[in-house]
Amino acid sequence: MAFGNSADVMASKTDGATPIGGRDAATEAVISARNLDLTFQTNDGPIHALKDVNLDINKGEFVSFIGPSGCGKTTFLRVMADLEQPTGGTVTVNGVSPQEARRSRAYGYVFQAAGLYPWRTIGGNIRLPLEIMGISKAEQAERVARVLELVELAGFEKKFPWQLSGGMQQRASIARALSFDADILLMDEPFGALDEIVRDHLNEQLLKLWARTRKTVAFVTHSIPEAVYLSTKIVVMSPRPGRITDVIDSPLPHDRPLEIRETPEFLEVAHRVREGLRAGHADV
Amino acid sequence: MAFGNSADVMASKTDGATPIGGRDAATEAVISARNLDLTFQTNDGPIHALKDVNLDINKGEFVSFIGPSGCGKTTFLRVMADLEQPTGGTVTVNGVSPQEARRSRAYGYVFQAAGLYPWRTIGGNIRLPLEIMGISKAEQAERVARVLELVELAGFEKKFPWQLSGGMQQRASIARALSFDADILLMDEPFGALDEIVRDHLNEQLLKLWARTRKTVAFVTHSIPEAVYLSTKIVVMSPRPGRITDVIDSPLPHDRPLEIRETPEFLEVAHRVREGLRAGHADV
Amino acid sequence: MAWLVFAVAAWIAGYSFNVWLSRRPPSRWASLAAPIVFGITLIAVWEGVVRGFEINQVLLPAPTVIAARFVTSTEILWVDFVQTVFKGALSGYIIGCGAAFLIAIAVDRFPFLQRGLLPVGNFVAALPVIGMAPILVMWFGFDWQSKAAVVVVMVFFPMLVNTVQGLQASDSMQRDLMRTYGAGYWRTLAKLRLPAAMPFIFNGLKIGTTLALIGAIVAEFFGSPVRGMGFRISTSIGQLALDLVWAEIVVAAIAGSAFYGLMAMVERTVTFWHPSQRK
Amino acid sequence: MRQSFVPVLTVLTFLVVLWYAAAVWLNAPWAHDRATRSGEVLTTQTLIADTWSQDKPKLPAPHQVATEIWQTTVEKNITSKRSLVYHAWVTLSATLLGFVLGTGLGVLLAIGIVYNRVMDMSVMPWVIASQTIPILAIAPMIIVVLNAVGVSGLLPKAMISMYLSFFPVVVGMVKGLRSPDAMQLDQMRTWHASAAQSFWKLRLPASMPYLFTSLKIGMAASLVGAIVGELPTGAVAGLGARLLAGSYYGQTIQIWSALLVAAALAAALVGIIGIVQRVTLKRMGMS
Amino acid sequence: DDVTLQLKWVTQAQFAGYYVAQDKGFYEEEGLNVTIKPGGPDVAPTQVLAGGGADVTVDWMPSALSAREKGLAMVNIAQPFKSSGMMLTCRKDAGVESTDDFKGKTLGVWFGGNEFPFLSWMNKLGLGTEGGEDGVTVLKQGFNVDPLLQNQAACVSTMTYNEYWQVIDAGLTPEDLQVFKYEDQGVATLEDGLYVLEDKLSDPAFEDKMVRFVRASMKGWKYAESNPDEAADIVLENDASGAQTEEHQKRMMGEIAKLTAGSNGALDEADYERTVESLLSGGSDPVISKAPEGAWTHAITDKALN
Ligand SMILES: Nc1ncnc2c1ncn2[C@@H]1O[C@H](COP(=O)(O)OP(=O)(O)OP(=O)(O)O)[C@@H](O)[C@H]1O
Ligand SMILES: Nc1ncnc2c1ncn2[C@@H]1O[C@H](COP(=O)(O)OP(=O)(O)OP(=O)(O)O)[C@@H](O)[C@H]1O
Ligand SMILES: Cc1ncc(C[n+]2csc(CCO)c2C)c(N)n1
Ligand SMILES: [Mg+2]
Ligand SMILES: [Mg+2]
Repeated sequence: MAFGNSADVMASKTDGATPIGGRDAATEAVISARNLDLTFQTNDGPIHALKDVNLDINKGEFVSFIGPSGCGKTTFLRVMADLEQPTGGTVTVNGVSPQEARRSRAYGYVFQAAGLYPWRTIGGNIRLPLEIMGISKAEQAERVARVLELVELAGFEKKFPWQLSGGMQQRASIARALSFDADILLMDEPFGALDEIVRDHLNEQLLKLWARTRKTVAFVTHSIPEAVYLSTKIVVMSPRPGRITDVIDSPLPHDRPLEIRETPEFLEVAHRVREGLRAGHADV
Repeated sequence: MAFGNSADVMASKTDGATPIGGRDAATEAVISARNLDLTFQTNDGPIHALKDVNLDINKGEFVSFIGPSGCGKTTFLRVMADLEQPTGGTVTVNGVSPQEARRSRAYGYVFQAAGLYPWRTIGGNIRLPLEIMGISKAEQAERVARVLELVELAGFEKKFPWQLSGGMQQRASIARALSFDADILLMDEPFGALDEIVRDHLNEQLLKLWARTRKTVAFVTHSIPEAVYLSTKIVVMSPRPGRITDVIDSPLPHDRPLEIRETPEFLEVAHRVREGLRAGHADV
Repeated sequence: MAWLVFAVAAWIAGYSFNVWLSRRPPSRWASLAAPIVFGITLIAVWEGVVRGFEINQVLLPAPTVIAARFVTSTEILWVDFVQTVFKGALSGYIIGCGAAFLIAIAVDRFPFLQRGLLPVGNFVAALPVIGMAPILVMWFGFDWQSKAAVVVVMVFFPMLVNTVQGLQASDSMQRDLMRTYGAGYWRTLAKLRLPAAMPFIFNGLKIGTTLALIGAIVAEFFGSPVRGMGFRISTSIGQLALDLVWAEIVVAAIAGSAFYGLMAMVERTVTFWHPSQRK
Repeated sequence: MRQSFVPVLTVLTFLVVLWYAAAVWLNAPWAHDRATRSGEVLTTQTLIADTWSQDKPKLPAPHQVATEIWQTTVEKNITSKRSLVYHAWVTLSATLLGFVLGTGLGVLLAIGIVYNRVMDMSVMPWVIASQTIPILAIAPMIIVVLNAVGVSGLLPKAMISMYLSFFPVVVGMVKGLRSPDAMQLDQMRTWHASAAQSFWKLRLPASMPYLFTSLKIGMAASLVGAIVGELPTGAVAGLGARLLAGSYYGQTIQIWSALLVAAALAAALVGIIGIVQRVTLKRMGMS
Repeated sequence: DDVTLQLKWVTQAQFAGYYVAQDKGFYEEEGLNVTIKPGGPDVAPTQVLAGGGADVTVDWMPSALSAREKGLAMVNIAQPFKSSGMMLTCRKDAGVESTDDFKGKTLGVWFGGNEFPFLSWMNKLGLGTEGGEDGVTVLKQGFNVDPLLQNQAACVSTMTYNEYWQVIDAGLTPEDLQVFKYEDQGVATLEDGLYVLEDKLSDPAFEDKMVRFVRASMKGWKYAESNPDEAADIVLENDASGAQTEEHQKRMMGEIAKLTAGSNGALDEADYERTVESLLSGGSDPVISKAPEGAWTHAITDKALN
């Protein structure tokens, strides 16, 4: 399968109502990319990290990005977060530019590695963005307690990062991104370094959290089952130049026990994602 | 499921003929561990990395080790390779001690990270063990060319490691372990850092290589599908203290296209591995 | 007054030029030009201040005076340079770094030495040169041999500590790999640990360059033949020939920076693979 | 710490034995010289006894130095001008002041280099060049010039200490302030942190291990600076003055004892920084 | 009134007169508050004077005249030392008995302005100073006599009152040594004199201060001459480095007294002329190229001593 014009694909996919919850998402685009281009200038010549990318993410959606290494997933997320400047096209977040969105602290970003500061306790790490945003001490304490509860790390507030296992560190890092209660969560392979069992567990947790808070989530992953299990929409990307080759709306129900991964519907979506990915790889 | 005495389990599993190829493997134990114990002394007190481990690996078998983080998979592999001294029990490799086996260069070891030397080219890295083993220049060149071909890196001989993608580096590291043609391959999560497609591809390649060369392979992984797809025997481990909780002989045929992963037999084995793993996690 | 205005103007001009440079996309050319412009600015400001405040030339000569003296005294400067840099500093540097390298390997081979020698070594390294120099001049005579000895003492410990640290820089996985090949100590040293130690070794070598020069010059204060940069500096101060003193200092600074730069260049070619050297 | 006790002791014993042997070897010519002039005959025993007890030996024997140190520290009132404790204190005060100034200057320069591209591009080569200037040569000029503008006493000496100690601090702190990785800096961006906030909450704490390593080197350099600085101020007091007076009168025993006390002082100061480092990093959870 | 005096060398009996004047209150009697700054091998008194770190300095005439030619107008206002204490001390066992034996030997010389008398002496003897068979090899002597003791040089520079005794203390006997006094060789130059900056002298207040200073200093010197032991004790008390010994200082004071004897503080013009002549003839690279003018004045001593 090859897609001549990703914008077309987009239109045909996202215009329909999402099958989850029945709310009309199309009218509430939170993040919207139009003809996005990003070229890095390196001494080996230019690298086209993103080319002609069009995408709308609606309020309350859980969107996964999947694609081979180097296809521009991270770059795309970084553009949304105003950590990278596109060289062409536009992105809007909540109707304003990514920079303004960043200034108004519209999103929480979870990086691939936990990236906790070793000189701060878990509590101190979660408090960090709150300190920076000038939130009062009392409220800081309250919020830290709340998000620690949420990621099931209550009681570990005083511990230093290296005293926790990798999975716990990753949860702390998610707690930090949640602490200031941004509406949009951008997550770049947050579970990449974990073993399957811990990963399953965190996936379940994340899904619950999302259902409860109705945040909009953009999620990068390498794992097909993870993408299918979590998302309402899966964006398949392919490299050189980085572009969107497929956008798949998930037909799975809102309520997803882990066992859903062995149902035929699940396997079908997974198969389609795998096909899309393989097509991208073959291109290279 | 809990196994009171892993030695019993062992006996009942490995005494039967393996279902693959019909050769009587039990008589040809290449690696054999008996009542293996390994305790690390740390300043926090002792850590029981391995406790009472019994296992036989037969000639030509492909054995996967799976288990939660810290259950002793790496440690077990390192004991086989004489990189760690057991504190109790015995291991024999080809009937002799691991040390003698190491001295006679009986195995190739692939580490979790690629671990290429940055100051040598890809070719230079692969040549390294050959230089150490005193193989003639001409033969070195020939072998390097051959293994590069094998891992599909022909043409990259003169590149430096950092000029290659992570997956290519990993393949180079595998090529290095293959270059001196040892009978036993010990591989510690060699594909951990790769994306699913590349991983699938390398899995296929590895299987082909194994079928062609009839090497004995011990393979550590975190991925259940990978373990099931590759192995003739899957060893499930559980931590604190590290021990074997299940040994599963694979009923899958020798010839395995990637699609086999969607067959009921495959899913059944995967399910059993998952159950075993979950039991180990619950223990903690 | 005019000179003071000149100084201020030079400062503003130099600064704005560098601001302009820094706003441009980075290039080799700019990274070379910026420090040069900065240096020229400093010199211009110096000239302006010395002339503006009419500072006595026996306290601080103006750069133009120094330059004039430099040009007329090249012969003396060259003789001194050969005596101090080639005979004293360079031979001491080579002996000191070489000995430190060999001992580092011995220390590395025998952990007992490492635990015993390094703490004592750190203590010895803290002995101030000013104290060592007269003693070494007494032991090794007043010619360049004693200067080389001072340099040996100065460069030895930085080099030793860095090399020992470097030899431990290879990670355990890389060393385990060598074990799986059944490689012995010397092979592992040659193929793995020395290459991995190179960034550290060059660190020691670079630190040594400036120390070598300073050591050789300082030692000449405590007795020397009638040539050498330290000799010239100490005697010229007594004769109030401050322009010659500064000319020698300029030679020292140029030689030191060039020596350092040379080492940095060799480092770049030898450790091209190190992340800090890659672009 | 404990495992290195025996090796250190062994090495020390070896050094002392070597030292005694070297004393015999180096001092023997003078003993022979004197013997021939006075027509005495030296047996091995009298030769060794002589080489270990000369008044102005080429290399004093360890016990001679030890006795001298004992006499000039413990047996002298510490306010006495002949007390090494008094001289060590004089040097120490200049060292500490210079160290504080040098650290301050070094940190400020490092901040400048990290935050200001113009400084980044232009300053570093000159910082390196500044260290190739022989300090002993310009120390008198610095002292005289500072004197001319009315600064005298402790400060000129401290300035020379500062000149030597700021360098390792700049180099270490530039590295340290740049040690946060791109991800950590990006995190700060996503929270829209100000430059000051990223400095105090990220760059500074991340640089702590580098800072302490630099401080140790800087402290040792500062002590050398203080000793150098004592010479052009008339070498009235301080360990440098002792060294100089010692070499002026050929009092090798006095030189060696001043040298060893200086090294001990350096070791103690560096040790104190080491302790502060361990405590701080432990409390920051970084050790 | 405040006066700062910069010495040429470390605190020792060489400067006893000033310390005595300080200690005995002679300066105070003249209404002066005097600060005495010790010197040392790393202190150039001329530079301190130029930098304003001192009002008056003790220096040797060759270095003062050389500074004058370099543009620093130093003026001798008093000359407490009548004769020179400089000499070359040689080991007989190195084969030096007379000036004829210098050829091919290594000689230790002080630099930093003190090498000029030596160079003019060698010039007079017709010996090159660039080494080789027919000349002498010059070594820049540090500030001690080690090169002689360690046999690295056949001769070293010494002062009658100081380094010579260090050689003796080290165990060599006067019989082992051959000394050449510059005084005897006819190449002596004027040593410790008091120098100030010329332009400052035009200020009558400063001139008056110096008059009082010289008067008190000379009183100190004469007191020291007649009470050498007490003077040595005063020096010892003022030595902050604690390195001086009583024995050495008393001996030094005895020798110093010989040099100051015969001077009332006023510069003897004949001595001055001899010094200038000797410096002008200083070999290939003479210290001064032409006879200086106004390098000394009797104005201060005339007022002080009457
Ligand atoms: N700062 C940069 N400078 C130059 N090239 C860059 C830069 N960042 C990314 N690239 C290039 O842009 C392309 C896309 O990179 P990106 O990190 O977005 O990939 P990705 O999809 O996140 O890959 P992965 O799955 O490996 O994380 C790659 O080819 C990469 O080499
Ligand atoms: N050198 C060592 N010193 C002390 N403890 C060690 C050492 N090496 C391993 N351990 C401990 O032994 C246990 C087993 O470690 P091992 O590396 O074998 O686990 P693993 O199964 O390979 O885990 P992973 O999947 O995370 O690689 C762990 O608890 C680990 O902390
Ligand atoms: C480095 C150096 N060495 C010697 C002298 C000569 N000098 C001048 S005064 C004095 C004191 C006599 O005991 C001596 C030795 C010097 N000026 N500088
Ligand atoms: Mg990425
Ligand atoms: Mg492992």
